[in-house]
Amino acid sequence: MADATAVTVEDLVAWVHRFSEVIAEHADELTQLDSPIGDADHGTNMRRGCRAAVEALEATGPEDVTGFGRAIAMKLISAVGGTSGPLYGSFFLAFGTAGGATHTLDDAGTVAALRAAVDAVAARGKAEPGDKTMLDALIPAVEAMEASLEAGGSLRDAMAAGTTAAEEGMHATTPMIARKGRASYLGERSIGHQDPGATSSWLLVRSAAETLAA
Amino acid sequence: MADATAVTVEDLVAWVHRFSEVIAEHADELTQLDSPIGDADHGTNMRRGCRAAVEALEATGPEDVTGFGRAIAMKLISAVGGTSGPLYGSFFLAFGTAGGATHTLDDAGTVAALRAAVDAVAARGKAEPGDKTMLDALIPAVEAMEASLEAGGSLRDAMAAGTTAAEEGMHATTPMIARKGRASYLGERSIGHQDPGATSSWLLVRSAAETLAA
Amino acid sequence: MKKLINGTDDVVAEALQGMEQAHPELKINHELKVIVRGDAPVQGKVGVISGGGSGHEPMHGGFVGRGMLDAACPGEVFTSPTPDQMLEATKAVDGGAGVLHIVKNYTGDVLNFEMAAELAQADGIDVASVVIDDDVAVQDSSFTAGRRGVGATVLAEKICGAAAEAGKDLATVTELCERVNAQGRSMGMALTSCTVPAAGKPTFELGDDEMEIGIGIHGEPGRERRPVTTAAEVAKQLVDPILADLPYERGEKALVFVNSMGGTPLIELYILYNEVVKLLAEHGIEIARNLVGPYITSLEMQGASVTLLKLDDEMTGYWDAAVETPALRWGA
Amino acid sequence: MKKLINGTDDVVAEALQGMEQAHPELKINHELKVIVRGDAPVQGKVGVISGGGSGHEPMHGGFVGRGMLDAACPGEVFTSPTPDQMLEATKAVDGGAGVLHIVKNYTGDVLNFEMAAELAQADGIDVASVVIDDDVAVQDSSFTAGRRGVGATVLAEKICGAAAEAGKDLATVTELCERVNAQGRSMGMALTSCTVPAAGKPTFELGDDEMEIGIGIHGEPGRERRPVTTAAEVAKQLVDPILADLPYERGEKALVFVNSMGGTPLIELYILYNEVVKLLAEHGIEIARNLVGPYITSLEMQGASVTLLKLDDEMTGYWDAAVETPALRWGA
Ligand SMILES: Nc1ncnc2c1ncn2[C@@H]1O[C@H](COP(=O)(O)OP(=O)(O)O)[C@@H](O)[C@H]1O
Ligand SMILES: Nc1ncnc2c1ncn2[C@@H]1O[C@H](COP(=O)(O)OP(=O)(O)O)[C@@H](O)[C@H]1O
Ligand SMILES: [Mg+2]
Ligand SMILES: [Mg+2]
Ligand SMILES: [Mg+2]
Ligand SMILES: [Mg+2]
Repeated sequence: MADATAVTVEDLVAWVHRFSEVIAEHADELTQLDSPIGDADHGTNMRRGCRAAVEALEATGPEDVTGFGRAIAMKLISAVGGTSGPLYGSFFLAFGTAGGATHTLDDAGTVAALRAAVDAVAARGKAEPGDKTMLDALIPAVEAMEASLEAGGSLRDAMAAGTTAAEEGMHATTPMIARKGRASYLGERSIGHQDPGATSSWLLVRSAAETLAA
Repeated sequence: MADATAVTVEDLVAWVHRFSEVIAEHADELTQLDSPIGDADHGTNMRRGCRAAVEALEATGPEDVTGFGRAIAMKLISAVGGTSGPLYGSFFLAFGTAGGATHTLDDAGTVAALRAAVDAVAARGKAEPGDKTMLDALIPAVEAMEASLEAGGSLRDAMAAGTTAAEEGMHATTPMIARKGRASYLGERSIGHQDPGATSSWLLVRSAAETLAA
Repeated sequence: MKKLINGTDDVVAEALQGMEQAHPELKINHELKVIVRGDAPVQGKVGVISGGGSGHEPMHGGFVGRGMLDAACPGEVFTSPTPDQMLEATKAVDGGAGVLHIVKNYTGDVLNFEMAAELAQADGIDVASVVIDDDVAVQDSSFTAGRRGVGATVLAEKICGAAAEAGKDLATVTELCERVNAQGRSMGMALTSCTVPAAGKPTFELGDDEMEIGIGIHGEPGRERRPVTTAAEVAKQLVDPILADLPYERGEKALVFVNSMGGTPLIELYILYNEVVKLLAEHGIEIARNLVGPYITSLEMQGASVTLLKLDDEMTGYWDAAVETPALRWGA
Repeated sequence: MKKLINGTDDVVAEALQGMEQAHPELKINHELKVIVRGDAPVQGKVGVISGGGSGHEPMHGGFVGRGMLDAACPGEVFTSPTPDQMLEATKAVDGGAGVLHIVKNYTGDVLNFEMAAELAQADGIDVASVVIDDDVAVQDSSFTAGRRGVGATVLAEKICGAAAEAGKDLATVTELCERVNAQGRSMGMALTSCTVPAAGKPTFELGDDEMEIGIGIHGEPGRERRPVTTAAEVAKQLVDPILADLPYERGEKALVFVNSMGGTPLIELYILYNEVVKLLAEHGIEIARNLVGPYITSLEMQGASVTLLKLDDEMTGYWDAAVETPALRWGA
């Protein structure tokens, strides 16, 4: 079972390719979301950074999960900028470190690496669930995956559950008052707007489902 | 005859009062005329300046024609500003200088002072008839007055002839291309608009007819 | 969107090229986007750098030069620069006495500067950081991102740059910077929005009779939308919250900085400054120094901000010290 | 209309009050509206004054100080000042060596300055006048009002102010001013109109995809309306008519002045400057000096102008000389 759904470095590369594609498709929407409660650049930044990450992958071709994580992280950090650059950078750096110097990850290893990645975002940004940030998509997603695996589900089941949870988490940000990031300056006026970072995080999780357990 | 229509300093003061009145009545119209081919301030500037001139006359009470001309000129120059301030200022300064240190002017003296006044405007502004300026009303007016006196007319006849000529001259500016003042920047686009300065000059001549030879 | 630009993606890169042409006294690294003073690194001098999104010109690049910043890292428009830029800037200005990072308090700026500081320290460079958070429009709380860094940044860069130029050590310059931040308060307002080139349309829409009070410098909407009013009333709406947050004793000295958000012309800024002067006089505050002009802007936004810095003699001395940058020059 | 003002009638008076508060080194006569440098009159030095409508800030008041203007007379917004202001300014700066009037070529300005010169001469002050007419957008002809005075005015004020400071006599300073005017050419464009406070609405309306080419500095419409285009193309539309009017040999030196009309921010101005640099390089023109910023503006208008001044060594020397004014400072 685990073997059947083993995640390879090639799958991880496909994940980033797919993420880059959907970010490009949704770039304008992400920037729109970042207008009322931010500075109208989330889509632009993410598109630029993901494109650079894909180019970097094509240039280097990582050998193992750690190398993959580091390559993506460095690119996202230097090409996305803003708040989400270091946060998504931390995500992939931690993913690679947790995944280790290996070419494949089994189901548990994949979800464990995702957990480490999400925890790194929380550590770097010092945000908590309910603060109206990307963590409101990421934390429910990884918790749902863990629960699914725990209940004996396949990676595919886990990923599906994670995607659904991320999407719900993203929608749940709309009524929240932002307490972190730029949107927090608006106080109560941040209510009623979906968080752009939670939206890109949902796309990240969905891309993982499409590529790591398809 | 000459005695019967002698123009006194009091008459001159009445002229300026009357001019100020009609300028106030026509101020919006003058500013409107100054919009398509100018900077939309001719009426505003003239109203402000004429009001100041009237106040100055009330404060000082000039003794002779020279003193009258100087007092009006100084006020118009400092309170109208723009292009028409110095031009109308030159008009009255020259009028007073030509009139001399006397309390009354006879018919010939009155028209001669007006001729000196118009020549001063031409000298100051270096415009010629046909340039679409106040001179297109003033020069025909003073020429008509001179011709009328020459033909044996009274000052009243001369003033009537002058007013008609000023009005015709004002209308004649409409088809002209402006070659002087702000309207000249528009080149051909200045065609089809009556000149605001020629319009205020017609009012100046008409006020003279109403007060100096009534 | 009407702007004097070529492609929206090339705005920052091309503006840097133009800046290099206009200011050959600066060294510009176009690949990493770093603006460095011509004679850097100055041996034995503390390096002072800053950085942040572009669109606030002249801040920060226009403050690079003798007596102020040693380097600046411009990010994309309203987007934090990245750690590789900051690392490069840090290395380029390190004269062996350490480097101070002056960081405006935005999550992105803070996170990126944090990473850069870690990398620089790993390279053996002594780095200190001060996070500027002077914007009283934002409620301060340890549960939130905290106040934004706005106008006090310009003052901190000038004052700390002068202290570094005078040979003060990293601890002293850092402590001074913290003091400027502690004593500085700002509040801003907008009459119009601005348009981020890549977004192509105004970040927010304001009615003909509306203004935003409590804006930041990234075109983000403010604390509140209010009806437009006179300069006198605007001055009050900016000064009152500042004084409520950091009260002054009668006779205390302030540096007053009235800043244009970009599109408000100098003639209006002087009118606003005049009103601020009247208000401060009522409070018995002595205006010891002033700065009036567009120094920390939001693209073409119309609006203004007021910054008050409670001065001590040391700050005043460093404020007066010679400065020679594209945007601020005196006493050279 | 949204502006940081109180009453529309008080704009100029209150801006002058604010300016006085911000610049205690200047003397301001509020009754006559004259801005005079603090140490005027400087005995034995030629006085240099200018003036014109307000709304072009920092010109002219922001150029009053050592090495530039001795005094400036601001009129109402976009309206010529009056001879009594200019006479007062002339008297205030006369140090016995005569006074130069730098006049922008608008009929109103010319006539008022002429009268002021006559009055001053009647008071025994030696006055010379130079009328600046550098705007290539307007057809020049001896039958018309001639070209408008725009960007070259700023350069003439700096260069002649320096010559006067260096002790040159009135004839020399006047000749130099005529030379700057003869060698200077400008062209401007607008992306938006501006709103004269007293009028309350924009002077002209421009569509979202339109710009005006060949504008003056009073919000008057330009020579032509064209579709908005890239900074590169705008640079060409401004530089080409300038070079057609005053061609350069390869290797000749120019001072390049890229100016914001007020609402265009520095980041765009640097992009435009970068394009101007490229164009001039194609023509083999050497950019010996440059000035990039908002120096002769039209209230909050978005747009820019380019001025080229063909430099000789004397002009270059005076350009480099120390200047200490609110808006231009260097080499002090
Ligand atoms: N402290 C934080 N922790 C986690 N996520 C955060 C934090 N602050 C902001 N974010 C996320 O970052 C997103 C904004 O990213 P982006 O627009 O790229 O950065 P910036 O706000 O610097 O322009 C927000 O929508 C939010 O989800
Ligand atoms: N050189 C000139 N000689 C005579 N009259 C002139 C000249 N230039 C302009 N004018 C007159 O001045 C009028 C405009 O006056 P006004 O609007 O008060 O001044 P400005 O153009 O400075 O705003 C024009 O309509 C024209 O009649
Ligand atoms: Mg953003
Ligand atoms: Mg007019
Ligand atoms: Mg951003
Ligand atoms: Mg006018």
